[in-house]
Amino acid sequence: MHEISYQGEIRLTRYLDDQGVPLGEMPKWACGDSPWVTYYQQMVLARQFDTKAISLQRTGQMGTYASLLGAEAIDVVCASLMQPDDVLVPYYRNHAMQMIRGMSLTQLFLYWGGDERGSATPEMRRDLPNCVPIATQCLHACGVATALKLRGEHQAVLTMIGDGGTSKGDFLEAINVAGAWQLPVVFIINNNQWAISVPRSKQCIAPTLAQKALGAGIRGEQVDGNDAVALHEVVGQALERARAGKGPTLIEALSYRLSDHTTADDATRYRPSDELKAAWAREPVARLRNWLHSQGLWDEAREQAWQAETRQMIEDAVKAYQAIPPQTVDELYDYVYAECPAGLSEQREQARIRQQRREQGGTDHE
Amino acid sequence: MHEISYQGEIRLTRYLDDQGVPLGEMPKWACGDSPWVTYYQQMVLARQFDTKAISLQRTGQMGTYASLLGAEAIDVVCASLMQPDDVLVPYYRNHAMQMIRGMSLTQLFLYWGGDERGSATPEMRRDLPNCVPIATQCLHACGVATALKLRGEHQAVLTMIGDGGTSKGDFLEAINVAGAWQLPVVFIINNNQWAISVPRSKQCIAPTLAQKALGAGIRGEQVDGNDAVALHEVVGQALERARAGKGPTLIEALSYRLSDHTTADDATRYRPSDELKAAWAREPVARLRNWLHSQGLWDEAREQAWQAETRQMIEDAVKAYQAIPPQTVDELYDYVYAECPAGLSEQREQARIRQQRREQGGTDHE
Amino acid sequence: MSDHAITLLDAVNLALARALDEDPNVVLLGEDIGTNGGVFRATDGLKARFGERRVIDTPLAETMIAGLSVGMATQGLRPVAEIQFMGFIFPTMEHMIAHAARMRHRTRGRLSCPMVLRAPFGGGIHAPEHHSESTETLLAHIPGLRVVIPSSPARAYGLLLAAIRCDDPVVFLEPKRIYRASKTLVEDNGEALPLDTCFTLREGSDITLISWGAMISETLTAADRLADEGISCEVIDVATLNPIDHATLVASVSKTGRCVIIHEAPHHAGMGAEIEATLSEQALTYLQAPPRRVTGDDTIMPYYRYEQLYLPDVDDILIAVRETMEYSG
Amino acid sequence: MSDHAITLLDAVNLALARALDEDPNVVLLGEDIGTNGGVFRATDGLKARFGERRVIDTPLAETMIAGLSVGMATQGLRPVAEIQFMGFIFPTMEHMIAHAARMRHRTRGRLSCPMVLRAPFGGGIHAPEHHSESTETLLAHIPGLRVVIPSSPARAYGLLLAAIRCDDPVVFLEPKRIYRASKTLVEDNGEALPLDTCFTLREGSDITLISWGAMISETLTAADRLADEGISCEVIDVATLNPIDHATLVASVSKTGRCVIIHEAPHHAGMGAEIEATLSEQALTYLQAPPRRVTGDDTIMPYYRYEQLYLPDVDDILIAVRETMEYSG
Ligand SMILES: Cc1ncc(C[n+]2csc(CCOP(=O)(O)OP(=O)(O)O)c2C)c(N)n1
Ligand SMILES: Cc1ncc(C[n+]2csc(CCOP(=O)(O)OP(=O)(O)O)c2C)c(N)n1
Ligand SMILES: [Mg+2]
Ligand SMILES: [Mg+2]
Repeated sequence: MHEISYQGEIRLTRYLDDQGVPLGEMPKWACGDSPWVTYYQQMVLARQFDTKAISLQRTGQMGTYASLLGAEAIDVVCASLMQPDDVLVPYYRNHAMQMIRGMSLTQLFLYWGGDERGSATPEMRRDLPNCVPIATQCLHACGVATALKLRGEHQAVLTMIGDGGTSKGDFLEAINVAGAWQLPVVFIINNNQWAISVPRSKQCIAPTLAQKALGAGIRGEQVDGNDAVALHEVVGQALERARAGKGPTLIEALSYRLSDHTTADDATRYRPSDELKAAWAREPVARLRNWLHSQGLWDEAREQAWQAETRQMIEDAVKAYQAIPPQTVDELYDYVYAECPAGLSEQREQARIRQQRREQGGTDHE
Repeated sequence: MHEISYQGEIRLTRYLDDQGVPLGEMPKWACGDSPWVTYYQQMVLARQFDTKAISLQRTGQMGTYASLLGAEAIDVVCASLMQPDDVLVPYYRNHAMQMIRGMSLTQLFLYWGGDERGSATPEMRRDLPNCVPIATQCLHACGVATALKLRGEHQAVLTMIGDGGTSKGDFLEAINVAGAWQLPVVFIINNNQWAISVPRSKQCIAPTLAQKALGAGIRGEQVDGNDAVALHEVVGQALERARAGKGPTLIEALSYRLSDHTTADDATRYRPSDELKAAWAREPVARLRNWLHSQGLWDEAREQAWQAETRQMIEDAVKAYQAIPPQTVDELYDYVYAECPAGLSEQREQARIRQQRREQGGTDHE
Repeated sequence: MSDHAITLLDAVNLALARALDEDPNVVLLGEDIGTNGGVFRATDGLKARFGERRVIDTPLAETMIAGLSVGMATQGLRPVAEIQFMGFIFPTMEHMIAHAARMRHRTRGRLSCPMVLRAPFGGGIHAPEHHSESTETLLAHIPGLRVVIPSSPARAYGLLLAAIRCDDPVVFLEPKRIYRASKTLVEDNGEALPLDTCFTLREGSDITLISWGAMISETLTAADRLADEGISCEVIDVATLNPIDHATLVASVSKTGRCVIIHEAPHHAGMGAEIEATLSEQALTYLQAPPRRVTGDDTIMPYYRYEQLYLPDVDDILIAVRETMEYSG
Repeated sequence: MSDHAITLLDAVNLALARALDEDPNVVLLGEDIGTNGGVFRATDGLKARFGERRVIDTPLAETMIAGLSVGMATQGLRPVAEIQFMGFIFPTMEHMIAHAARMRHRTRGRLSCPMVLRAPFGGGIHAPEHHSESTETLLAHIPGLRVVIPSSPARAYGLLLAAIRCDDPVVFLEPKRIYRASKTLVEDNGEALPLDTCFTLREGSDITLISWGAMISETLTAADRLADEGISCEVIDVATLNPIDHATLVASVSKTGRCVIIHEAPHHAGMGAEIEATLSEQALTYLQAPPRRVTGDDTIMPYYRYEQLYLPDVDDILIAVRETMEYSG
């Protein structure tokens, strides 16, 4: 004898089609220029930052860099909807979020330039630094949310992960405990269809990644990650639910990684070029611009002006980045522990001597 | 604009009510004495083994032991439906499965008596040894299933895990890859409602554990784990699907841990006694006996005879267990590597000398 | 205020209670630590006293326990997580190594990770497989972590308080073989012990015996027996394996000229090696005999019926010491 | 059949191809090892040649990669798993320690676990954070595992073949800094190298330099420079960190009376300690000067812009050797 003991479903939200044309009558809250023009401006800034970062890497002025090309809408909408005292637990592709959360462009270049001070400034508040080991950030986000909840504070925590990362235990354990403890956390999957060279289809046979939420007993949904309007609704509601103590949400934002995985990668080795071409036709920046144009909220003149303005901001940031003096050798030792232990102090002393020696041209010149 | 992008559901199967009375007309395949009488006999044997193992532990003749009280139906039905060349990847509570798969009672006592030789005999075929680190066995099962699949063999792999274990990444990663690769594996959750002192409700907020399958995109279902008939149908179908190359299944078998967690545990510290009492009223052995009685397939005389027979088998096994001479000190060294490396050989030599010294009463008597 | 004789396990409980009491940021989490009070009862009574928001039973997932603790600690809490047995600590390693150990360093002090990861370790209690290992070296090798091991009720109390108050992540390993071995007077005075100093348990002039955790018992017993034979042993409890107080060890061996290091963990690349290496670097000319290690062998910890074949014992120490004393070039 | 000059990376590829070719039980698995050929191209072309059933892209989960490999190996396959960078190896540790290392022992030889876990390791290539660490000691401390590190194209080829054919679980760590550093002739003759013997790369009489992996380059360069100064260095590549060939090291240092051990991993409780400790136990009377370690410091591996501040260099070795040579009691 059989009975149904559980039923669940996943919903997908879209408002704008691939070209930015409304799919139906737009909701009232979508009318007017706010926040859409600001979103658009931030997205343009993010894309310009990205272009510059890649060119700094190509010219040897910065290290390996993970491009956010194609994820501008997700990053910008998520960060913009966060309140200052919400906490961001980013992964390594969230530069635009970090920008909006208060990190200067200079700091971002500094981090990607291989300098720990890029994660050090007070503008980052209690936000966590970039997370490189896949999926671990999801558990940190739950820990942060636990801290907020235990203290009776009503902020939300937002964290992001890639499609590939959803296969790793940390993510799955995180959504489970978020459910069990009803934590104020929003998980965003940036499903950009690729984990380096491994396509989404090879990570998981389920038709959506959002349905992993069902296994954890939490709310899960899909959203068009190139559609700023849809993102605004879905992410905004999730953040509000979290702040109101109504528990966690898992949001799968459907996007596409328009770049190589990082500057160290060559996607032409494994990715069909027509797939990439098709994805460009759906990309988030042009889509939002078209919609703004169609409503008379943006025009070519404003575009030109904003492009010039952001270009200048970025040039200034690059200059500031390049002017930052290197760390001293002491900084390699001073933050390992709250107080430098005896043995490490001795090593620091030796390192200072070594550094002097090196600056003087090495042992042969002694 | 919202559309539904995924829908999923979980089904629960039951045939017998708590007292063993059919919940409706029984299916044709359930008629007759086979396999039900054999199942019942095995379940009685399992319970007797359990009683003896606990008493051996209590009297200092065996170490910490994990009782299977309450899981007899799950273990017996699963193992009985496996073919000899299917592979079992057990956890630490699957003594009855191992028995049916060919391990002698003596071997079982040997393992729980703290002796590695308990996992050593050829009767265990390619089955894996007991798995103590929670949930890791689920990935091993996927590895075994991968081996079978790559070789084009058509066996199934069956593995079991507790309700608590479903929170650990290994299990979640395992069901995901089982789906992605469509592996011939059956995952059984023995949901006995407790993970030591932590109740099922604290592991996960989802109403069923079976729905974790939905997140992985695989088939998931619930079954009454005290109902041998329901188990027979659900597990049998899953094993057949696996062997036919139709992919993995996750089965949540609802049971109750009628014992302490292990002999080292004292469940009265944390578990309400009325809950335990209520669970005894649903237990699998009496339920199956009642059903067999009602069909005239079992009676008091057969019961007495079988109880006596199993008691004798177990007494014989205990004697055989107690007669096994201890391992030599060499056996601590000989299996670490395929060939004993130089340094370890030296340590073995020293260990032999030490052992002689100890047998002669220690250093003071030298 | 307890000042009656208590076990090492009681002392852990006492320090946890003290810490919960004095600092609202202290939160305990782990498997079965709530109503059950932990499988060894280290947290017995604490949920009843401090409530389930301070003493939290987690879902069964060690990676999660570590990851949650990291996140909590970045926000100013002081999570004290229990791993039920050290044999189940491995899933925590990515979070301990890649995150806990580095949070302060990566953010140049903007954030820190003041968490404690407690776990009982070592053999000798007839436990099932994977419940008796000693892998302290794996954690001691990691820059940014502290690894602390008490060997008496008083040191358990003082070191655990220090670990919880410390602004660094600390792995606190409890020698479960001596959890209930003896009772001594411990005053619940809230005084922490230093995390950067070895404890010289007995002064001596002929040889230095260096150990930690449960093996301190065998080491002290051996020292007693050797005293009867006229051999004067200095006994040092290392207690903090990282950062380690090499200065005390080097000074002692420079004085005695001989040493035996005793630990339960496997020999190869164990902590004994680090200590011997440092002695050979810094006290070579004082060494009157080769240093010796009395350790577990490089084999798998046996199932409980054979664990005595693995564990070093008093005789092993006696023989090593006597041979070292008799050594002549 | 290739016998032209190839890089260490090519040699890894060549050995993998040879192993896939000669034994149908060999299966490669890992992240991005298929069409992409691995992020370093170690598996380049292998999927095209051997098919996607032999060269398998996995979902992104290292615990899973290790756990699958354990299960596969118990059934007679010889999985060769790639972990993309050693900084991501930690999630594999529970499976490597609690299962891979013990499968043979726990079942008294009924089952075994002939798997290889490959990972590039070490700094010096300007990689992002967590991509430059050296944590070989964590694995070398585990009984039942083998830890193997090549330092030249020929040794990469011969040792990797040996690792794959070995019936034990082997962690094979590839020094990525020298992946493409130089090309040498490697004959694809299918000949494995021994897994229990150090490689004496250069004989000498004054001092023994002991190292492995990428640091062998600096060590050999230092030996050249020291030869010019009239100091004769014996250079030994340890290659197999567990089980380790202590005999060769002890014999060499007994001959030269002096030694410097060079590794990139942190100093504290690193493999250098094990080697020094054994030397002090077994060659104490031969030591004419304290042994020395030239290693990474006990700090976090810096982000790439500062990694040269961390990495030991030729000068560090020169100074340590000169000081050791000048030492007088
Ligand atoms: C634990 C771990 N394993 C492997 C890597 C190497 N790695 C970095 S990014 C990446 C792919 C991630 O793909 P996805 O999760 O889809 O995120 P995306 O980069 O596409 O945004 C891999 C394998 C890592 N950083 N951490
Ligand atoms: C990785 C790991 N963590 C912790 C333990 C200790 N432990 C053994 S059994 C158990 C509870 C398991 O509960 P569940 O999964 O429900 O299985 P059950 O024992 O109830 O069948 C725990 C925490 C372990 N064996 N392995
Ligand atoms: Mg992706
Ligand atoms: Mg359970």
